Amino acid sequence: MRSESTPLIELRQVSKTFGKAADSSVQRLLQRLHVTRPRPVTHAVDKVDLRIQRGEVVGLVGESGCGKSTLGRMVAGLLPVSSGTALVDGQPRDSLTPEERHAMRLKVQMIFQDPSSSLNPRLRVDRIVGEGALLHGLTDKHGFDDYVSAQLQRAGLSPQLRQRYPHQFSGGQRQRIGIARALAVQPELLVCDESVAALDVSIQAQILNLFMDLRDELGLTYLFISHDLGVVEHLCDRVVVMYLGRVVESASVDDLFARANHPYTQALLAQIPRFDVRSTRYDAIQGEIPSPLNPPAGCHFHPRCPHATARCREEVPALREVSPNHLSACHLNDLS
Amino acid sequence: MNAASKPVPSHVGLQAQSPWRRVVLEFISSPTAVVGLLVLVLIMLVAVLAPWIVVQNPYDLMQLNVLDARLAPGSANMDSGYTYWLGTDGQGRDLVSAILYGLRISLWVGIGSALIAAVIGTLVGLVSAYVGGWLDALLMRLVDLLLSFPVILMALMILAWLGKGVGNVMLTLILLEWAYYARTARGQALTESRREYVDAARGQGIGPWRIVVGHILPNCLPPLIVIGALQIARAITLEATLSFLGLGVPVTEPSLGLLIANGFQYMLSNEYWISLFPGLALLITIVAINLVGDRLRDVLNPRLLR
Amino acid sequence: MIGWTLRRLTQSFLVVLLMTLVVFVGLNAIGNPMDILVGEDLNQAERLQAIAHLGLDKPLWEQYLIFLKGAVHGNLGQSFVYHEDAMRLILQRLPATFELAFCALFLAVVIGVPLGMFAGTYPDHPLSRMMMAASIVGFSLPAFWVALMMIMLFSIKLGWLPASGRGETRELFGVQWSWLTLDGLQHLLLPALNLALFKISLVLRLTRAGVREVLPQEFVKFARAKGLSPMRVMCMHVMRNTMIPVVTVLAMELGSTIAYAVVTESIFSWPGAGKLILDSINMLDRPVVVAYLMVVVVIFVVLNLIVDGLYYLLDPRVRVEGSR
Amino acid sequence: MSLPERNAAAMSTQAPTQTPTLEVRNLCTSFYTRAGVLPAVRDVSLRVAPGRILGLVGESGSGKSVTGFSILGLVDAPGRISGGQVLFKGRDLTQLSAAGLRELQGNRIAMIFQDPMMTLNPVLRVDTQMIEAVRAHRTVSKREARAHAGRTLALMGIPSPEERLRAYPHQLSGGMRQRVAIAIALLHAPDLIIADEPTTALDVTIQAQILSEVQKLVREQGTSLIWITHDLSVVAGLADDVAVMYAGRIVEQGSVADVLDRPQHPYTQGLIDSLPSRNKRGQRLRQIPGMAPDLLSMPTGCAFAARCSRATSVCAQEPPEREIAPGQTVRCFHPGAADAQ
Repeated sequence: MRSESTPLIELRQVSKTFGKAADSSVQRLLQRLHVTRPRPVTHAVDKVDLRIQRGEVVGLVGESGCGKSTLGRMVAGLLPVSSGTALVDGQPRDSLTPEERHAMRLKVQMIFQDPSSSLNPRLRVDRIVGEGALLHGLTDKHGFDDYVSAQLQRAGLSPQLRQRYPHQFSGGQRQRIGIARALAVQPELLVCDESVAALDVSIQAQILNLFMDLRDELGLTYLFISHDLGVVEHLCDRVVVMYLGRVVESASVDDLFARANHPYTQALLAQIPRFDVRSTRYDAIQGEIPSPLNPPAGCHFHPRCPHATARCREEVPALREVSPNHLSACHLNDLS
Repeated sequence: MNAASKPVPSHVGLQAQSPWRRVVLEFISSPTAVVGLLVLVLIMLVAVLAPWIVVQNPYDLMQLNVLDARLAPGSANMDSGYTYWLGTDGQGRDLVSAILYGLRISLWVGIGSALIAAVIGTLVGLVSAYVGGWLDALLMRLVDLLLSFPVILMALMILAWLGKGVGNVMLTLILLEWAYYARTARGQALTESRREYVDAARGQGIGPWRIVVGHILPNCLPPLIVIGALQIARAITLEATLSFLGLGVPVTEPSLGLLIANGFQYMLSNEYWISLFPGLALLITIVAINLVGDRLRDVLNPRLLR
Repeated sequence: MIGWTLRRLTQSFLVVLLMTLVVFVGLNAIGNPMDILVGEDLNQAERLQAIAHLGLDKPLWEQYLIFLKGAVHGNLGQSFVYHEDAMRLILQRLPATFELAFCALFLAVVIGVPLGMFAGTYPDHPLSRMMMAASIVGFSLPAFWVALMMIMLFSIKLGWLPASGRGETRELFGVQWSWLTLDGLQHLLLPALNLALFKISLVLRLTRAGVREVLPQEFVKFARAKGLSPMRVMCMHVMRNTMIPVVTVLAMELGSTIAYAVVTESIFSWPGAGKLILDSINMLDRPVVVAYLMVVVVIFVVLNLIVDGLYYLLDPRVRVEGSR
Repeated sequence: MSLPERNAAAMSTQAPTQTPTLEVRNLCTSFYTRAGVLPAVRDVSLRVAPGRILGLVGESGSGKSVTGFSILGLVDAPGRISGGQVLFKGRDLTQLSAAGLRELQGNRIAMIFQDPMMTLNPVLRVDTQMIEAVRAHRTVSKREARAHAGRTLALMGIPSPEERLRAYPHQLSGGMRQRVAIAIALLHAPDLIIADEPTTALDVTIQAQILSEVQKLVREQGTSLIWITHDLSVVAGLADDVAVMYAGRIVEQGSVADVLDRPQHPYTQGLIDSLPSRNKRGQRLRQIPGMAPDLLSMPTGCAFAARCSRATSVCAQEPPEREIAPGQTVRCFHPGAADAQ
């Protein structure tokens, strides 16, 4: 029913806004009566297109407030989309029957950033890892211990630790428990939201190696969200760069790091501290990251862009192909 | 990321150490808390066993001998020869038995109302946090209203309408105290539901109610337990105060508050013991509860409440 | 700023309106409003005349409007016992209660805050440990029992202070105050101290917890790294942040001090509104109870406004909207 | 009152033979907690010459921040400096009285902290917090202090300083707040600045802005800078010298070129190998096995032995700090550059 080319995940013109304006008349009345305060509306994600093929590792990079975490949660089905459609295996998420949606939910699992808050401190590790699998019949009462032990083993933890509680583990070990939990429900796609950001360099390397082993062993697909371009460069096949809710560039890793097209990507790549570049002269781009509460008109990057033109200030640049499967959203491409 | 200036605490626990066991170990490490707990357990035992260990049933008017009224501590009973260790009150009640029976009422009212209020309040708090929207706003406005008025005033008003009696006192306490639990339960449930382990559970297709009860509630318990301890102490004090004002228990079955009130008139003729000893019993009970509550607050959630 | 005050005012007005509804429903739901507002000892003719006057024969919502109109003008019926207008009776007695409450709160702040600061800054100091133990006992002392013990010790045994009554008062701004005269002060001391005891330990523990929470924060370390004097670090940085929760709770505690005055006033027979309300409850003088409830509602709504106002003024994060 | 000019001689090109701004000798700082004594800093020695930048690198729990606090005398109970000397331009800070130390804090030695959200007091305006910093060491009028604050903010490249002065901290972005904190540190043109991970919580583009401003100021004013971080790449680009810390000790120290290109200590080598950019794309990273030791139960001898591929029986004793090459010291029995990959 789904041909090989159907992407595992596809987002079409997906947007997400938080704090909807007072739509019901009662709320408007209350606000006019000065009883409640109007809530500001933030446009976290703005009409994003994204396709993730099976077995691919897609990197999603951008600075704080660019909406990459929100996008990740929409892909994982934890956040409903405000507009646009999200398709899993070619089927729109919201048009599924409850049972289908239930099964669909297990296909995409999320690995979180903060090892201390992604595990329930009051539950034993074996229940944390195995509860989902048990509920969905992937294992049963008496097979439970072996199943959980196998998951922990695969994530690099010794099974005798499964009786313990999260506070008895280090940051790196807790991240492994999160991975074991995700894999226990046999997903096809792992959304990793800054999964190694909170770890030290040496522990980070161990977890990245684990991700790579799992990819080879289980043929997993990854959406790897990170602000650390070094990690993304090493791990991903394709990179999508976001700025203030919009995709500004998307290309294969080699293409992006060698021939970055969008001024923002170029600035990002220029300013990452490089290990082999000594006593660098930092020429930073000026200006603050605008607040998502009132994003600038036209291209969001124009206030900080060295090549900004009048057109950039009014017209939102479309995400177009500038070279074979290398997309970029910048008016400068129209001139060349 | 760099941890705080102090290095990461030792994480290589030997055997499975559940968070609740860790709480117990830390609780025991403070001597004053242990003393408080022992005194509290002793008082509860004594209160429960009162009818069997006491020389006289203070609430059975037949056994009271008016001639023995207002006897100083240590004086003997007229006929059966047992001594009134702490003296007798205005109606000839042996103060020791009266205090023990009074403790029964105080503990029953205090703990009973706190527990029932806790259940109601937590339920309301969780539902309000989970449903959200206008129901949440409505409930929380009601809670804020209830909490902005001092309990004793509301109690006075309600008792003025409902009339006296232990049942009414308990009803009043429950009516007023559930709001504390509701506000804390809601606040805690909201903070916990924003943490990543709840998203993880949702992602694993675990049902909403199973998440609320199985995942969020256990993490909401610590602050509720701390409030519970404080509320029991306040409830006991309030019951004693209302009885002192003559609005609580009936005259024939005096609780500690009424005993103290009855003793007030005899103080001028230097018969201090009638008010002194019930007051001391009340004080020791409340101090014990507060010691335990204080330690629980430090152990369970250092930053909560004052 | 204006938006905020307007919002708070409308909310407070709604609360008062709601309370009048609750009181009115309370009146009608429990017992016959007739005997509440009119009293039983009138003969038939006077009863009919009173019913007509109070409009008890009209439909319920119209009665509510009359009740509301009456409440606004302050006449909520005559007190059976004193045969005076209930509202005026209460307003006469309020200053005595306020005096007691403010005096108690003043003691609580003057003693509680400095000790709390000390206990918070030097937690392992023996004095701090002793203060914390004392504050737990202070926190647990039943106010009424302490009052009795104080009377026994200071009045009966030592005879230093009078056991009851208010003593001389002198007028200031049209209101009788007793702290202006020595005799008045002597009378005021015991009840105020009794009322203040609980609050002192409360403020002490609150301030200590606040200091304990603020001290390890980075901006305190940064202040020290700037080379500021310890006094400056304590006052400008630690205290400013600690005082926000303390002050807001204190304003709330003023409310509960007024409420607990009921007990203290009845023991020390201090002629305040608290003693009046207790006697009225015992003597089933319902109009006074209703009037007292209305006055208390207004007081607490105003107090809540003050609390929010204080919080708004003290914490700029609330006051100045908008981030970057 | 303009900023006192620095004499040109103190420029960074000066060879480090000149008396160092700061010299730390065998510093020990421990935390005496109920659970036992935590030796956070064990026998640390380092020096910083005027106008030079020393990168202090280490992972969580390595003691790098505690070292910074110890230098400035900001270690709070239950922590205490239990040994060693901190010589600032020849004077031993550990012997100074609290008042003596306070004269230097914020004046001659300044510190910048990591979390921009909590470094500034949330309830005080920016100008209040800057004026108090100026008047702590200069008896000047408030107006003058405010003017000096404005000039320092402008120096840090902050647009419309007047408006920033009137603002409250929560109205500023993370990057802006960190610039204000740096400006406060520069109010008295200090001889030494200790920066504890100031850009870790910031985005790449904002971090780049801060790094460029700090680098410019240090070069122009000849201030010595200790930059504490866990990010090797930042140190590589910014610092002149680097010291790598592990479990409370400096395991290797020297110029950036020596230490990062020819690392002698296996831990330094392991850290560098763990960097994704130092590995072939898509290949497994060369990782350091195991975890850092728990400071409560510190192993005897070399703390890294348990995770070290070169460990032998001799590592059971404490390796001394030896000079392996001019200006490069290492604390290991088997130093040596691993076969470059």
